[in-house]
Amino acid sequence: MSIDPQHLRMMEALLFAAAEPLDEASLIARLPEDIDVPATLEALRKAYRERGVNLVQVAGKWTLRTAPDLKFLLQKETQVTRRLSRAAVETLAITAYHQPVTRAEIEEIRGVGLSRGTLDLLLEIGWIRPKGRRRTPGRPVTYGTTDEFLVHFGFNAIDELPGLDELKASGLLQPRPPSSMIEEARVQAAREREDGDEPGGDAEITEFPRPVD
Amino acid sequence: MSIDPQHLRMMEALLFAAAEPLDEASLIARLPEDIDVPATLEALRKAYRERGVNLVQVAGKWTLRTAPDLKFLLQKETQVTRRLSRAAVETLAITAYHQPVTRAEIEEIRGVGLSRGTLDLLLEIGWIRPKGRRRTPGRPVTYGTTDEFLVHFGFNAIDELPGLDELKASGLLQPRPPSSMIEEARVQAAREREDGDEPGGDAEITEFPRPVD
Amino acid sequence: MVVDIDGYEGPLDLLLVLARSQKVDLTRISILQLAEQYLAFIAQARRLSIEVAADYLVMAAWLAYLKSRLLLPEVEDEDVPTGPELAAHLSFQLQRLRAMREAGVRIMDRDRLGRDVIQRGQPEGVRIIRNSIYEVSVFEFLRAYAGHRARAANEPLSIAARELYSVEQAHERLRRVLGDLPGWERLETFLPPEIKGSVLYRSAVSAMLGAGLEMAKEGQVELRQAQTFGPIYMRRKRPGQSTPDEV
Repeated sequence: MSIDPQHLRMMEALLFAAAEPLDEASLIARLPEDIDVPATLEALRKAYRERGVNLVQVAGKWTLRTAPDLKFLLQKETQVTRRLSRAAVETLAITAYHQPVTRAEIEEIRGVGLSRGTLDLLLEIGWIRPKGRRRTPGRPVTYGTTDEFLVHFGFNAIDELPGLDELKASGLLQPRPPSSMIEEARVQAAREREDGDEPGGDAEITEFPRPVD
Repeated sequence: MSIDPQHLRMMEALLFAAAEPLDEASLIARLPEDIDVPATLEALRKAYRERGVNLVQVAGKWTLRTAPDLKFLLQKETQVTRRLSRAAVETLAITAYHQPVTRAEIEEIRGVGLSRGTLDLLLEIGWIRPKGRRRTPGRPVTYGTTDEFLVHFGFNAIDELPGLDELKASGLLQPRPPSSMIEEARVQAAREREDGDEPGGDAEITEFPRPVD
Repeated sequence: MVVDIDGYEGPLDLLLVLARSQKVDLTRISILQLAEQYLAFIAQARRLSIEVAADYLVMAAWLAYLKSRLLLPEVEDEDVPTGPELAAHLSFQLQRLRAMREAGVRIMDRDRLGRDVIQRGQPEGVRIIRNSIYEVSVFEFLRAYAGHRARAANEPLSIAARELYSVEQAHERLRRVLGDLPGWERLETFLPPEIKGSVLYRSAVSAMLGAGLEMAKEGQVELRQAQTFGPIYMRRKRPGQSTPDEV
């Protein structure tokens, strides 16, 4: 008996899309009534027998699996992507927006101590790096973001990060009006205090009115 | 040129096992050196063309998906997709066709302010993202669509947007009306002036049109 | 009769709906007639004491202007757009909005991943090769900062101390360096060379001016500024010299 190719297609799509192995009862429930499910399964199993993916039965249920001899191709994939903790994402964001920034300043801005390892992790990932030292007592190290950071998030330059106004406009930042302006002023002040550290700091001075000759 | 069946099997195994669309560089990195990746991909695409699962290229990357004509079978399975508001759909379309585009430009095109949460929602779904800044006063952030947008809607590249060529040809993607439109308006204005009688007479509203949803 | 002004997505949307009643292609619509229809709609809404949002009133005012420009013969004036130019712009806006709307519908109607087409239900784990094994999206990143700022805005305000140059420091420096400079010198010349950073620099200039004015009052220096916002010059006052005419 030959199998209708359209029945094979349906079975194939269902098995491919299923989030778990399917038993015959679930297949029957999902497919049109006129399909001979056992015969179609058998035809599909044969069609996939020599292929990179096989139709196999596990615990009585049907599923598509990588052919055993090709498993080696997948084994490279042991590197599981990990998620960053909220503290780490926030530290990264503060570093990006306030750079160059010292550890103490990050803690002050977040209002909570930075656990050991958060900065280390971001340094290890390569998204932040030491940028210089602050000209204050103790000469603490300042941190900033790296080119890898820009590459990962798809920004060309750090000034492409949306500003506070734009975060608000996009709805990401819900406004709490009274202090936001002062907050902004504070960030600005913190930035400008930095100018002394930066090699390009002198450039700022050119903004000052030039002598009129 | 015929393709080594073993190469086809390997490619098939990788694409079946993939959690997301794979670019050619990722495939090359995982496959033996002697595989002609583009030719093998093409052979595999052809082999799957009539099947229940198809090999397609989205956002420049390769992925297997169930055949579109079988959606009747699978829609039962899938999570209900969130219905976007008309404003959000329009904002997404404007971002896609006019990118990079600023918030103010989106508002200008829609002729109405963007309510808080519209951009936010599209950013959260991951279909749009900040793309850079416009070199105009205030340096506003621009937005564009993401690869996720392309993947979700099955585009290989942004130039596949429906009707893009006609829209370009009609001048509707330019910031200003084309001269042909101005000329037409001039001819019409002259005609209406000469007609003498105020067209206002028949503009009496007897029935209010209803907004469309 | 029900006037539901709330149901429209702004004045352009209302205009698009009105335009449909002309039963011609949007590209060949009479903008003059459309303006009339819109104005009649708004007038009717106001007669019925329906609140009309400001956006709609602004559009009404603009359309009344457009109407007057269209009814008058064209005047050549480089600076003011002609009536037909204004009409073409409105027509353009309407066509563009309608095109975007239709495009939005067409995009939404595509075979969408997870709804119409499904990817492998049980992926075994091949992912694209990335530089980083840590996954953070732009959205998560921006939300983290926005969330932090929203919380920070609720906390008691603390204003960070700023590093500024004081009038006392300026005064002291002026006393020391003034003797070395015989003639008129720009105020900035007197600043210590290590001053950098725009805020610190600006504070030093204003401190220097304050100290200079104080010393001028004491009769020790003279100040001169030739024009508003022009550079300020300072020199040591010599005995017997007249007071400067411009301060």
